[in-house]
Amino acid sequence: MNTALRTPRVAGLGALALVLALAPLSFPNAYFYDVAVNALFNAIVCVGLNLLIGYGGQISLGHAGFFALGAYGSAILTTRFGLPPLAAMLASAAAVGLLAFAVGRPILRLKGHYLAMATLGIGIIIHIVLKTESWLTGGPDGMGVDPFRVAGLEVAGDRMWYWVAAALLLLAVWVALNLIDSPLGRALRAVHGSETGAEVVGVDTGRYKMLVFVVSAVFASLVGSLFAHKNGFITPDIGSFFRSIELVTMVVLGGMASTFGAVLGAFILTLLPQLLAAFEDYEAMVLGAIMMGTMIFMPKGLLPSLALLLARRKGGEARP
Amino acid sequence: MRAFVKWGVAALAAMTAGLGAGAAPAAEPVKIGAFLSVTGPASFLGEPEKKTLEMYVGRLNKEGGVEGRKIELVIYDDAGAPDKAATFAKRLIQNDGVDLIIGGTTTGTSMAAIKVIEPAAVPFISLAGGIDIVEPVKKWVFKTPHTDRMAAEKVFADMKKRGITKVAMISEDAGFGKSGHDQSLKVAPLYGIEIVADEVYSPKDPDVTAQLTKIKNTPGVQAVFNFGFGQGPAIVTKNFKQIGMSVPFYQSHGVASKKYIELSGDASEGVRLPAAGLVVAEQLPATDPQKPVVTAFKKDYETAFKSEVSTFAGHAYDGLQMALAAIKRAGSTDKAKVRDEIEKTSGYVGTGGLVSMSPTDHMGLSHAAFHMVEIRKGDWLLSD
Amino acid sequence: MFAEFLQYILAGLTSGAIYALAGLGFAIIYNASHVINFAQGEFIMIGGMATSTLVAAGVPLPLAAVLAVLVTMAVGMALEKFAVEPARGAEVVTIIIITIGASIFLRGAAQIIWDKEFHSLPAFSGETPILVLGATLMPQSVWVVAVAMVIIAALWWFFNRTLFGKAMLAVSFNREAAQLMGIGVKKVLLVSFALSALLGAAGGIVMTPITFTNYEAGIMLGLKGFSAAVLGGLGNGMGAIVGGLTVGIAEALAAGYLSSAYKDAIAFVIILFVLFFMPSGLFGKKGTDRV
Amino acid sequence: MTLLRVDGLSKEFGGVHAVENLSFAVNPGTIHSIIGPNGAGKTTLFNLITGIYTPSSGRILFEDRDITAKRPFELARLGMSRTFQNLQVFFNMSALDNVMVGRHLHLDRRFIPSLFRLPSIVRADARARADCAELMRFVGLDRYVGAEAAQMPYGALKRLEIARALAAKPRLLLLDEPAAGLNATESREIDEVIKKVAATGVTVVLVEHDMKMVMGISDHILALDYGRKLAEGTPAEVGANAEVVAAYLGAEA
Amino acid sequence: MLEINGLVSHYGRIQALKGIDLAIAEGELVALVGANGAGKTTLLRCLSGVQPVTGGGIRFEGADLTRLPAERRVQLGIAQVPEGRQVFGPLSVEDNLRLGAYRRKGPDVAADLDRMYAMFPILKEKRALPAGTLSGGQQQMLAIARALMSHPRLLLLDEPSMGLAPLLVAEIFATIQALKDSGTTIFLVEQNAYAALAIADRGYVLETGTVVMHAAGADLLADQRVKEAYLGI
Repeated sequence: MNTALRTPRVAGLGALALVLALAPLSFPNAYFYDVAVNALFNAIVCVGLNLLIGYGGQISLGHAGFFALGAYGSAILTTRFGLPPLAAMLASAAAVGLLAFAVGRPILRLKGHYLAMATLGIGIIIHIVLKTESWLTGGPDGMGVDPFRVAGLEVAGDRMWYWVAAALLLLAVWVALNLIDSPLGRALRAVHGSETGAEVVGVDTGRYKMLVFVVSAVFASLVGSLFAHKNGFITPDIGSFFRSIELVTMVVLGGMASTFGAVLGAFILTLLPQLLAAFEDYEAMVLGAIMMGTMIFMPKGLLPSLALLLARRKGGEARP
Repeated sequence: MRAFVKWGVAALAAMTAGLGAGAAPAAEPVKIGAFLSVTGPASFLGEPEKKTLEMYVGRLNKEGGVEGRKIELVIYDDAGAPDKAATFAKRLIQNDGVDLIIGGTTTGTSMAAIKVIEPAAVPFISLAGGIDIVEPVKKWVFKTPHTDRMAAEKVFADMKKRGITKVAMISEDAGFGKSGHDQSLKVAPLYGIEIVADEVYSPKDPDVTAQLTKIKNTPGVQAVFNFGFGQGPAIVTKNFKQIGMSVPFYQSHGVASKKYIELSGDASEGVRLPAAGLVVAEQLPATDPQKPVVTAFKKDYETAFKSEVSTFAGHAYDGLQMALAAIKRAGSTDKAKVRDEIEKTSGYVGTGGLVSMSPTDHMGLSHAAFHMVEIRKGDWLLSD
Repeated sequence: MFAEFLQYILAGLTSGAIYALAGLGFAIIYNASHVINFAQGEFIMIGGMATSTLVAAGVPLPLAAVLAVLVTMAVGMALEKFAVEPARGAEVVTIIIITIGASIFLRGAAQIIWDKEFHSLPAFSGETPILVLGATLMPQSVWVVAVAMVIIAALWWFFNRTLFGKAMLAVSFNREAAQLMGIGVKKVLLVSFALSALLGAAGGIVMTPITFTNYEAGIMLGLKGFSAAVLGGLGNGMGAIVGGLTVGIAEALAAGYLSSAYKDAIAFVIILFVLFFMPSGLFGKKGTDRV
Repeated sequence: MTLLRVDGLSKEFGGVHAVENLSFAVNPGTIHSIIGPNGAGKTTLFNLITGIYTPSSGRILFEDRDITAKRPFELARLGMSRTFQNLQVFFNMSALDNVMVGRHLHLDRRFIPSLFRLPSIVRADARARADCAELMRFVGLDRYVGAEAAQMPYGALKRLEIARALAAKPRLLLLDEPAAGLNATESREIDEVIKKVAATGVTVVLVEHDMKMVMGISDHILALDYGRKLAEGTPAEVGANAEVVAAYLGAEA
Repeated sequence: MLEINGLVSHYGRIQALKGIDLAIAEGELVALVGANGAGKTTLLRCLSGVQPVTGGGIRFEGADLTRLPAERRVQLGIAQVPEGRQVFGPLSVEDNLRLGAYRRKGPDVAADLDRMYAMFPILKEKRALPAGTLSGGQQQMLAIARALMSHPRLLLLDEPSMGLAPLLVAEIFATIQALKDSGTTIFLVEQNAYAALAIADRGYVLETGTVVMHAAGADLLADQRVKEAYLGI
């Protein structure tokens, strides 16, 4: 078991690193880097969100709100208060973590659709605040953000961002895999399996739900900050309800409780609209049909279903 | 795991195929890119803009194109989302290699795209109203429609003429309304106007009587000014009538389409708003230099699409005409030359008015371009 | 002062009645299948769009309304048959994504079948405001509230006075025992979607003269309906109605007395606040896990 | 000293008394069985003791400390663990990981070390893994050490819960119908497991239907009916109680 | 009348029934006894069509039932009184009864209602109350009456004595006896072995998904092995 669990980690990370390293070879122009960076950013958020949804079994329809808070936190702290980007990013993440902690206590007692509603509400409230307080946020039309500079070095251009984001994704995946495979992560998965069963062996389920909620919010916030600097311009819509839904869809479509599944889901759903742009007016229909079809025929998500299929063909045992 | 690798590769391959298809140039056409809000909350602006561009590019190509080169039009739908707009702008520049970009249906999408377009040094003509787009002047950025500030100024001037000094504002809390609201607050004092009540509503609100009631109960309100587009102003208009308010009611140029009258019905009677000559084409005096242009465009559009022309379609028309004129004058699609030529646009008569740009003015419209219009018996009445 | 307050309440009642209908749609489907149908708002949109197209094409309003309701019900049943039924037994999030996919699909289809413009309907009985103790009310608002009340009464009758209605309740209380009575659960599911579609379409039709409709009109209403259903306690019809009215009135009062920019936020704050103290909504069943 | 003392405990569900004014004590080191017909309130009693339900009235003392209304995880920290009649297995995890969750309280659960998977965590985890595999063998799950929980048969899952509870190193172990659904051979094996557990010094309280097993392994039996105490005593005493026989087997028709 | 051959059923990956063979003749009262978790309820659920069958077959009056949906079986005349009563709590007593006749709408429903009220007078008294407010014994009566409303030819009873006071148990068993006497075929699943076997024509003993004993009711009653299995004496 020990090696069986560790092997996918090393092999998976290696394979992911390889894909990320080789992918640029197939990019014909700079635009591909831009799309790829967005895919990587989404993937990092989804790795965090998957800890909450896939492993912890708790749904959130408001994570775009945390993403947006990270983005605006960085934007405001750097442009209006002159903080260095890295400090602004960490300060925003800390604030978002605190916020998640504060709202998490009452919210995480809720279950299923009630939890979905509550997180949705929080996301929407954040979105409205960002939209309304235009003296601070520039209102619905958004605000500009300076490039990311650390110690005099500027992260500029999509190519550089690509390598930064790729490295961060690998880091995020590594950390997520570590967490899942630790006693703490086991307790978290146990909470998903059976809260009662976990409680009677000493797992403080409330604490772990809270922990993972905060962690996933911080992931979203950190990426939000990076996104703001990279894009140079943000609007409150990055924190809209639709973005939250999009993030959850990425996780579920790729495969819940599978870190690599979340990455795959993020990649696919970031690229898909780019491909579907060719359908013009039919884009929404095609996207909706793909979402429905995938979930109907692969209810466990892409990666677990594919792994199962592959395992079955080999006649082996399924290990998504 | 292997499945993942396989999929990663497959997805990339698919993406390359999907994107690459349009990237291979054959006979060097003039490439014009556009990102428009064809769907989403601003779709009734973006949709006519798209139709207009397609219609005229199609027609020009039939006539042999420009400078002997065909025009290739690449349009993306940003659904009104600024981040999508920025991404599509990037795609137009880096992937599709366009020579010039038209678009940005809304101020938000335009502003987001400018962040990408300006450093890439591609001429860009925005179709959105926000004054921030061209103020301060950005080297590569131009715009065709009147600004929201001009609309506000036109309205306040009209009010001043009628002796109104205390005004209540009600505006949509999304991009267009918000920006218009801010500009209005800024310029109101210049016309001796005091904003005594200031309410907002969301674009999808089914009812705004609560906000209007608050205004109604504010002492001294002499007129109400609504800044917004879409169905919101129609709901405001209906509710305004419903709660029995009778002070003069002003709208912005955001409602200058027949749809507004259709949606708000009788309640729109007597509403005053600033609008471009296009909506009152027939009523313009024969001496107005705009008259032939707007009547021709109106006829073109309405015969092609069997629907009422809107000012937004006109913005796209103006953008395209100025761009093509600049390309002709430049004799090439060299981006820097084209930019310079756009900046030198002078005396162009468009649907929006007379355009004369300069290095300090990348819009080039004067106040004269706006007409004050009143709604009478379900139609526009020119009432300057 | 009172007139002002009354005006807010009337405004809130109008919106609230629509939210209540949407919320009831959620409740009916949730009861029968434990599915939250995020395409509920699209039923509202289809009802309004279909009616206004038909009316524009010269069909008399009552006939157009009936046809639109039938079309929407057919869409609802197709959704159940082809998207929800095949995914039975999947996890909650999976089904959420399916119904969200369905709502995107329907929106996309509407945008092609119709267009992206706003559409309206003439008010059913004129636009002369009615004066109520100093506040004003549009006749169409009376229509909205009245239709909502008629539908609620009809539903009450259906669920309390007809055997099939009771059978549907039986399925929601205890699916297996219902099967043992010979109640066809598949049929109940189909009917629940048809009923929800009917509710949505009816709501969409009566509100179109007030709020207009376009292909995206369902998003916000679906969201508010979901809020109403959760606030009232999932699966509780009475709760959905109270929830819908609460959200509507809270919004109107918030817009009137506090801040119109934050009125949506205030509605959600109230919902959060209720959920903090009543984790199963106002009237929801308290679930005790059996271990 | 008594390990567990229940004092005047009652629990109502909407007016129905599931447990009514019940008092009893469990001495350390014994096997204590609770019997009674279906619906007698046995599982409710278990849920009250382990903090899943809060009592309507009465007190529960563990090692002379009042634990009434403490949460289950707090009780686990104090040294109490349990299994369930309706299995609460983590079906999303492997069998061994299920047991490892039981070791939770005895492992490093700090956030930062977990994030970076510090060598100390890796080592402790490896040790725990070996221990837990040993526990699985202890309850007779040798065959399933490498299995996924979702692939195991019912009987094995019951033992898996025992192994998981044992992994928490409890002083008091409560077993809810450990033999339900098992065949005669499996029942006997569980029997052995319980005796082995008791022999390690863990006090066992169990609810059981399998009277053969109860009679065979219990030091003390508490018979319930309608939430009240019907009889209490050694197996011989309880087995001879006519009321118990009537309640349990049904009146001879 | 009912024939079960090699019936296998799974709960997820758990095999709950491991090849059951069992038969019931018309007019018989057959008891199935066994410990908790032996698979008794699973077997009944398979017969009613609410639990998927993974192997073997069920024939009812010669017709293959194995894949028939639940509602069709009710129409054929199989009704079940489920374990734990499972009345529709928020619905009234009378509505519960009417739903029992769901597959058999018609004018004679009223007559059946009267018949049930005659059989269980307490139900008539409480006909307008929500079923959830009845006591356990009353709910059990309601559950039986509800199943009888469908005019079953085969009545499946799952632990009718569960959680009931001895006096009530006796009453319920008297009712079952009366039903049998009136010609209804009954398949009775019980933990209360004495009571069940005492009135049964034949009995089966189930242990972990397998039939381990099968004999006439009285013989099983006398069989020391049954007593052992239950009491451990």
